[in-house]
Amino acid sequence: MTNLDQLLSSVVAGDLSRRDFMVRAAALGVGAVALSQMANALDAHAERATSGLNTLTLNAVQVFGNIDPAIGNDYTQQMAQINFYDSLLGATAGAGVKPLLTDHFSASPDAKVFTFVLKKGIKFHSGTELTADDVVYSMQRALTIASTPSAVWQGVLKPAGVKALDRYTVRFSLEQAFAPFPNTLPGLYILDMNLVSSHHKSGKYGANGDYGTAFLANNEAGSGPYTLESDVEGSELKMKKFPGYFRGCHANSIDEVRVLIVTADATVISLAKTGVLDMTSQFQGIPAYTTLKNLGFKLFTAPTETVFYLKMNMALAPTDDIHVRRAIALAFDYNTTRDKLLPGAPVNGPLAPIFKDAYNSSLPAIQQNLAAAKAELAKSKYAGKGAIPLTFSYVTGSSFEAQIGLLFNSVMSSIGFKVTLNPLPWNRITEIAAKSSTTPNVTEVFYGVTYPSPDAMFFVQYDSKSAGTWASMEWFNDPQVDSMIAQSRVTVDTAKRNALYKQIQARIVSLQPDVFVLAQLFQQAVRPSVTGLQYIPAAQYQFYNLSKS
Amino acid sequence: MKNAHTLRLHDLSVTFKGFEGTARVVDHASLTVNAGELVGVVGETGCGKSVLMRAVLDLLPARTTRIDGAVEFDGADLRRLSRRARRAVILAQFNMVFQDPVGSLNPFFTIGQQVREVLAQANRRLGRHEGGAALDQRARALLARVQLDDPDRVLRAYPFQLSGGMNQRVSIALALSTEPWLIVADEPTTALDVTVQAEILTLFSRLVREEERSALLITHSMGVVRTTADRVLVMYAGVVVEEAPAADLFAAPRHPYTVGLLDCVPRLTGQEMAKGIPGTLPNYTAAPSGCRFHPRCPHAMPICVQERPPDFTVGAGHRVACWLYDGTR
Amino acid sequence: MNYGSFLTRRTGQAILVLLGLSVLMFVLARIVPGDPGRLALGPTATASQVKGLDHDFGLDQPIWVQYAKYLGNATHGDFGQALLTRRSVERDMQDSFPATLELVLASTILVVGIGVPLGVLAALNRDGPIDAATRLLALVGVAVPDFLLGIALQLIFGYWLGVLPISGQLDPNLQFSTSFTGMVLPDALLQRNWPVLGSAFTHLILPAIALSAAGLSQVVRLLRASMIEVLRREHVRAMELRGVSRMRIAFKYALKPALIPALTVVGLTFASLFGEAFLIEAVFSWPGIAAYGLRAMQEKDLNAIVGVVLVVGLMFSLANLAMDLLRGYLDPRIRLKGAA
Amino acid sequence: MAVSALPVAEAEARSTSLRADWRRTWYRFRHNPTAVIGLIITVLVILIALLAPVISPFPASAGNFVDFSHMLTPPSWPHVLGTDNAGRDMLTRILFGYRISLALVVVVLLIGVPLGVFIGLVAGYYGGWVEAVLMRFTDIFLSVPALVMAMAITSVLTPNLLNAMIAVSALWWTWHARLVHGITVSLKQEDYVDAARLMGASSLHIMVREILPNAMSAILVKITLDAGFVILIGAGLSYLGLGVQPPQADLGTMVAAGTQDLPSGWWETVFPGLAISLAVLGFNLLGDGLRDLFDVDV
Repeated sequence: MTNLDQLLSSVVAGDLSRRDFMVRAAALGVGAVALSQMANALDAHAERATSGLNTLTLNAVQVFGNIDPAIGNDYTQQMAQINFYDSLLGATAGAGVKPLLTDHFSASPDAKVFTFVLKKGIKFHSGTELTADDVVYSMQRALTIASTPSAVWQGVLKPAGVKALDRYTVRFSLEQAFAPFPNTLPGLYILDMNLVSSHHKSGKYGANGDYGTAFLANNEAGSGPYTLESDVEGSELKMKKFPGYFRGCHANSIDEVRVLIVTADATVISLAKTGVLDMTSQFQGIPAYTTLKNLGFKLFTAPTETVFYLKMNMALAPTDDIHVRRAIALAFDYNTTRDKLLPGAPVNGPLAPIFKDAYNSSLPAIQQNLAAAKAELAKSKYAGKGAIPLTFSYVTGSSFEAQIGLLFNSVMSSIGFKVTLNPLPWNRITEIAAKSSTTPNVTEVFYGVTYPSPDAMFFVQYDSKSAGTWASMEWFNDPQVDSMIAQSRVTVDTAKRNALYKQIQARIVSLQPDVFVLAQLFQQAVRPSVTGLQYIPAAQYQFYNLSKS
Repeated sequence: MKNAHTLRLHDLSVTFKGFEGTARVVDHASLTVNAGELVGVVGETGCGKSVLMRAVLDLLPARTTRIDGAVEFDGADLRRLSRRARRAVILAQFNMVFQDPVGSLNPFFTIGQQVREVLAQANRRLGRHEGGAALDQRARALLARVQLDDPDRVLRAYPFQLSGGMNQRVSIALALSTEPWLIVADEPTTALDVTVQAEILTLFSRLVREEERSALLITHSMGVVRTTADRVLVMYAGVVVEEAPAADLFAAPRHPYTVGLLDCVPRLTGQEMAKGIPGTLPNYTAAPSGCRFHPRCPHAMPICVQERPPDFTVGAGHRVACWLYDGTR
Repeated sequence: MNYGSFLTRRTGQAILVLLGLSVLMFVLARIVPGDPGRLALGPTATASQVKGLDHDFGLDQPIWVQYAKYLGNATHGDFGQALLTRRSVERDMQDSFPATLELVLASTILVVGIGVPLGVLAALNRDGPIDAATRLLALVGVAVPDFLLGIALQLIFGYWLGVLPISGQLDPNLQFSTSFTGMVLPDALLQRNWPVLGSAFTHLILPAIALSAAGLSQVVRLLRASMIEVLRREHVRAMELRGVSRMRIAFKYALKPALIPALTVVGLTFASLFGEAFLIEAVFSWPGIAAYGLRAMQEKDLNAIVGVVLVVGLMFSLANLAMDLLRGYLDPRIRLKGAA
Repeated sequence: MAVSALPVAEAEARSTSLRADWRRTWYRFRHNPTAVIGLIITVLVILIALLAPVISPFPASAGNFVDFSHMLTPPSWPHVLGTDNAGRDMLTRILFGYRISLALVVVVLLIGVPLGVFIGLVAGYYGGWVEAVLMRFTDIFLSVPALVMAMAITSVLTPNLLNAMIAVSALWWTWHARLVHGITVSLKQEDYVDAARLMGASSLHIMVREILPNAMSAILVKITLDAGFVILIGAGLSYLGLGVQPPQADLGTMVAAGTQDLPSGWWETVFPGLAISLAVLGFNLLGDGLRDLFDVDV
C-alpha cells in the first residue's frame, strides 16, 4: 500500500478527520492541484466505502439455483463455483490449463495414470487444511452423483480409480487412455470433506446418505477466494472475500461481490444510472450496451472459443450432398451477420483462434461468393429438379437467431432453395437431435467448451460416438476424424497433440459439415474503475482477478 | 280536519316511446282527491291506472316517458316545479303501498333495517334527532299500528321469512312512516291469499279513516272498491270513462264498460256466471279512434268511431264519457 | 338443503374437478414424446446417466404407478423436482407464488375498488357522460390485449416520461427479505421499511393496472347491467318514495342485490388474473409463479408445468368456491333457506 | 287429434313469430350504432384478410424478403407504419397478419362449436349420469384460465400454429357445451318438446329439430363474441412464444418480436397491437349488439 492509500483508508475508517487528512496530505508533499483531485477521489472513496468495503455489483440474467458443483455447471452455477472453490488446475486465457492447487503433476506415457501433488497449507473457509482426501472425496462424489459436470469422466474413470497416495498426493487411474484429462480438471471443484460429510443426510448414496446434496444446494464448502455471504434466491447473491485465501490478495481487490438477478435491459440501465451497477452480464442487448457507453461505461469485448455454427445434417437429403453443403456455406452472408446481427470474429473452421496452440491458421478464410455457390450447387445430384427444400431451425425467442434465419431464407431462396424456417424451443431442439431423420437440414447452434481443450470441441461435435445430441446435429461420421480424435486422446505430448488437432480441423473443413459463421464475442459493459477483465474459456467471472479503484 | 289539502289531476296524459312507436297509455285523465277522501280507481290490468299513479308520484322513467297536463296540489302544478321541489312535496305529502308486498321490500335486508332506515330519513327531514333506542321504539310502535303482534320478531326477519299478509302490513306501516296526507295503494291485495285480502283491506281503510288521511286505491276488482271507496273512477285503455260516488256507481252504472265490469264480479247469490266483456284491451300504439272502447262496445254508434266522447254529467258528482249520454242527441 | 350441505357439495365438486385436472395434466405431461432426462443432462451425458436420472425421477415405471405416487406426494405439497432448476417444484413455487399473489391481489383491489363504484355510477347516470366514459373504458379493457396495454404503459410512463419503473418487483438496489406474508408490500409495511414500501408500491402500479384492465371492464359492465336491473325493482322505488336518497339506495340497498350475482364474476376475474399474469409477468419481468410457469412451459419442464397448472387450478377453484360460499352467506335467502 | 295438431300449430306460430322477430331485430339493429360500427369493423377486417396480397404496399415483405440495411425505419413514406428488425414493411405484415388471426378463429370455431354443441345437447337432453359425467369433464377444462390451459397444451405438444389451433379448440368446446346444456335443460320442459316426444320423434330429431334451432341465436351471439376472444388468446400465446412462429406474419408474434427493440422501435410493437385491438373491438361490438338484439344471455 502506498502512503496515500493508507491515508485514504484511515479517513474511511474514521481514524482521521477530513481536515487532518488535508494537513497530512500537504505534509506528504502533495501539490495543491493533486490535493483537490484527491479530495474528489476521497469523496468517491468515502461514498463507496460507507460499508467499509470495496464492493463490485453486477447483474446476472438467471437465478443461481442449485450451486452444488456435482449437480450443474451452467452460467450462474459456474459463476458461484469458480469463486467459492478451487480446482487442481486452473483454466488459462489461451484455452489451456495451469497449476492451481497443485505444484506439479505427471502423466503416464499411456495417458492412463495421472498423479498430482498438492500445495501444502491451503485452508478451506472452515479453516481445515485441503488434502488429497478432499480431492478423492470430491471426484468420487461427482462420479457417484453422475450429473452433468461429471459427464466427461463417466466411462473414463471409476470411483475406485481415485486414490490418495499420501496426504498431498492424488492418483487418478483411468479405465482408458485420455490424454486431455488434466484439461478437464478445472471442472473438479474441491470440497471440504469434513464439512460436507458432517451434513450428510439419509439418501440414496448408501453409506454417504445424500452425499450432502441438500446442504451444498445452497451452501458452499470450498477454499476459493470468496465465501457465500447471502443468497436471496431469485434476487441477489452476495460473496465476501475470504481473508485466508492461499493466493493472498492484491491491491484494490474486490472485498464484496453482489450479483443482482436482473434480466431486463431497462432495469440494468437504470441501475447503472443510479450508480449501483459496476458491470453487466454478457447477455445484454446491443442497444443497452450503446446506452451504457453513453453513461460512461466501457465495453469489454473479447473473442471467445464459442463458435456459431449452422449445423448441416449430413444424413438427410439434400444436405447429405457435399456440393449442397458447400453451396450453402458459400452463399451465406457472413458480413451482414457480423456487422448487423451478431458481433463476432471470423473463423476458418470448427475451432476458434483463441486455442492459440491448436488453431490451424493455414486454412483459408471464408467469404460469401454467390457465383461460386451457384456453380457448386449445379454440381449436386439435386440440381435441376426445381427448388431444393431445406428445413432450418433455431431457438425461439432470440431476436438475432430469428434475423439470421430470415437472412438465410432470403439468400438461399435466391440461389435455388426452398427454405422452411422452423423456430423451436431449446428443449425441442435437443429432442429432435436424437435421430438423424428428425434433425433439420440446418440448425443454428452455439458451441463452446466445458473444459479448456480442443478435445471438448471435437469429441462432442464430430466423433461418431457422440452422435445424437444437439451438439452433433451434423451426424458427422468420418472414420478418419474418429481415428485422429482417438489418437489425440492417447497422445500425452502436447505439441504432437496440437498437430493432430490441426489435421482434424483441415479434414473437417474439407467435408463442410457446418457453416462456420463466427467466433462469438464476449461483451460486458463495465465501469472504467473496474480492471483486470479477461476472457478465460470455461472459467469466466473469476472475481479474484478483478480490481476496482 | 288536520290536513286540508286537495290533489287535482287535470287532463293528464302519459306517452311512452318504444321501438314499436309511441303509446299514449293515459289519455287526458282528470281526477280530484279531497281531504279525507278514499278514491277508488278501477280497471282491467293494463288500463293505465297504475301508470297514472306513478306519473303523479314521479316514478316513471324520464327517458322514455312524456307527461302532459297538470298535477295540482293545493292549486300548484307539481309538474312545473323543479324535480327537487316536486320530490320534496311528494315525500312530504304522498306515500304508496305497492302491489307486491315481497317485491317492494328489499330481500337482502331485514325488516328492521329497512324500517329504521326509512324512519331515520323521516327524522332527518323533520329535523328530529333520535338515538338507536328511540328509533327502535318508533319502529315497534309503527308495526303495532298495523297490528303486527310480535314486532321484535318481525323486525329481525327477512321479507321472505314472513307471510304475504305480514309483508303487506309492513308495507302499509312503511307508507305510514312518513305521515303522508295521501296514500296511494296500487292493487294492495292482488298478490295475497283470498283469506287475508279482506283483512288487509279493512286494516288499510280503517287506518286511512282513523288517521284522517286521503287515499287512492287502485284495483281491478269492483268488489274491493264497493266496500271501501267513497268515490270511484273507472278507467279503460288510459281513459277515465266514468266517475261517481261509490254507492251511485254500483246502484246505477252508466258506461257500457262499467256495466260489463260489474257483470264480471262473481255474485255469490246468483246462479249464473259472469257474462264478461268480449275482446281484449286495444293496442296502445294503434289506439282505436274516437271512443277507445268502441270496438268492444255492444252499443257502438258511428259517432263513437269518429269522435272522442266528452264527459257528460249524469248525476251529482257522476260523470260519464259516453255518447249514449249526450243530452243534445 | 341447508347452507351446510350446500357448502359440502360445492367443496366436493371443487375437489373432484381438481382431481380430474391433475389426471388430465399428468397424462398430458407423460404421453408426450421426448427425453426429459437427456434434456436435463445435456449433450455430454452418457446413456447410463440418462437412465439413472429417469430412474431417480421414476420415469421408468408404468404411468398409473407414476400418477399414484405423484398424487400421494402432491397432496402434501411435493410436486417432484424441476428438471431444469434441479430444485423441488414446491420450493420454486413457494419462492415465486407470493409475488404473483401480491400482483393479483393489487389488481383485484383495483378491479373491485374502481369497478364497483364506476358500475354503480354508470347505472345511476345511465346514458349520461359518466356512463359513456365508462362504456368506452370497458370497451378498451375488453379489446386491448393486456400485454399490449402493459407495453404501452411501459413506453409512456417508463421510457418516455420516466416516472415509474417498468420491470421487477423492487429496486434491485434495495435489500429486503419478506417475513410474514411473503409479499413485499405488506411485509414492508409490517417491518416499517419505508424505502422498500415506496419502491414496491411504484413497481406495482403499472403491472397492476395492466393486469386489472380486462377484469375491470368486465366488472363494470356486469355491475352496470345488474345495477340497472336492480334499480328497476319495486323495492328501490318504494324506498325512494319513502325518502331514502338515491345515492344511499344505490350504494347500500341496491348494491347488495346487484353485487351478489356479480360476485361470481369477481371470483372468476380474480381467478383469471392468475392466467393473465402469465402475460403481464412476462411484460414486466415480475418474479412470480406465472413467470416461473412460463419458463417451465418454454423449456418443457414437465413437473414444473404440472405443478404450476395445478396451483393455478387450485387458486381458480378456491376463488370460485369462496365466491359461491360468500354469495351463499351474503344472500339471506340461501343462507337461511339453502335455496341455491 | 289435439295432440297431433299441436306441433304443427306451434311450429306455425313459432315461424311467424320468428319472422316478426327478425323484422324487429333488423329495426333495432339499424338503431344500435355500436352494433353497426362492430359490423363495419368486422367486415373490414375480413376483407383485409382476404385481399391482403392485393392491397399490401410491399407484398414481398410477407415472404422471403429481408433488407437489414433498412431495418427499424420509423413510420415514414413509403413505409407508413415503419419497418421491422429485418427491414420488412410493417403495414404489409399487419394486413397479412389478419389472415392468421382469422384462420385461427375459423378453425377453432369449426372444431370447438359443433363439438361443444353436441356435448351440451346430449348432456342436457339425457340428464342423469350422462349429464354428470359430461359436465364434470367440462368443468375440468374450465378449472384453469383458458390461456393457461392453452399454454400448457401447446407447450407440451410443440408450439406452432397448428398446435395452437388444437389447444384452443380443445378448450373452446367447453364454453359451448355449457351454454347449450343450459338452454337444453330449460327447453326440454317445454310443451312442444313433450308433444314431439309423445308423437314418437326420435331423441336425435328432438335435439336437432326442436331444441337446437331455439339455441341458435345464443350460439350465434357466443360465436361472435368468441371470435374476439380467440384472437386475444392466439395473440397471447404467440406473444409468449407458444403460438404462431415466424416467419409467418402473425400479429402476436410481431408484438413479441418488437418488444426487443423498445423503446426506440415502438412502432414495431404498437401497430400490430392496435391491429389486434381493432379486430377484437369489432367482434365484441357486433357480439354485444347481437346479444341485445336477440336478448340472450351467454
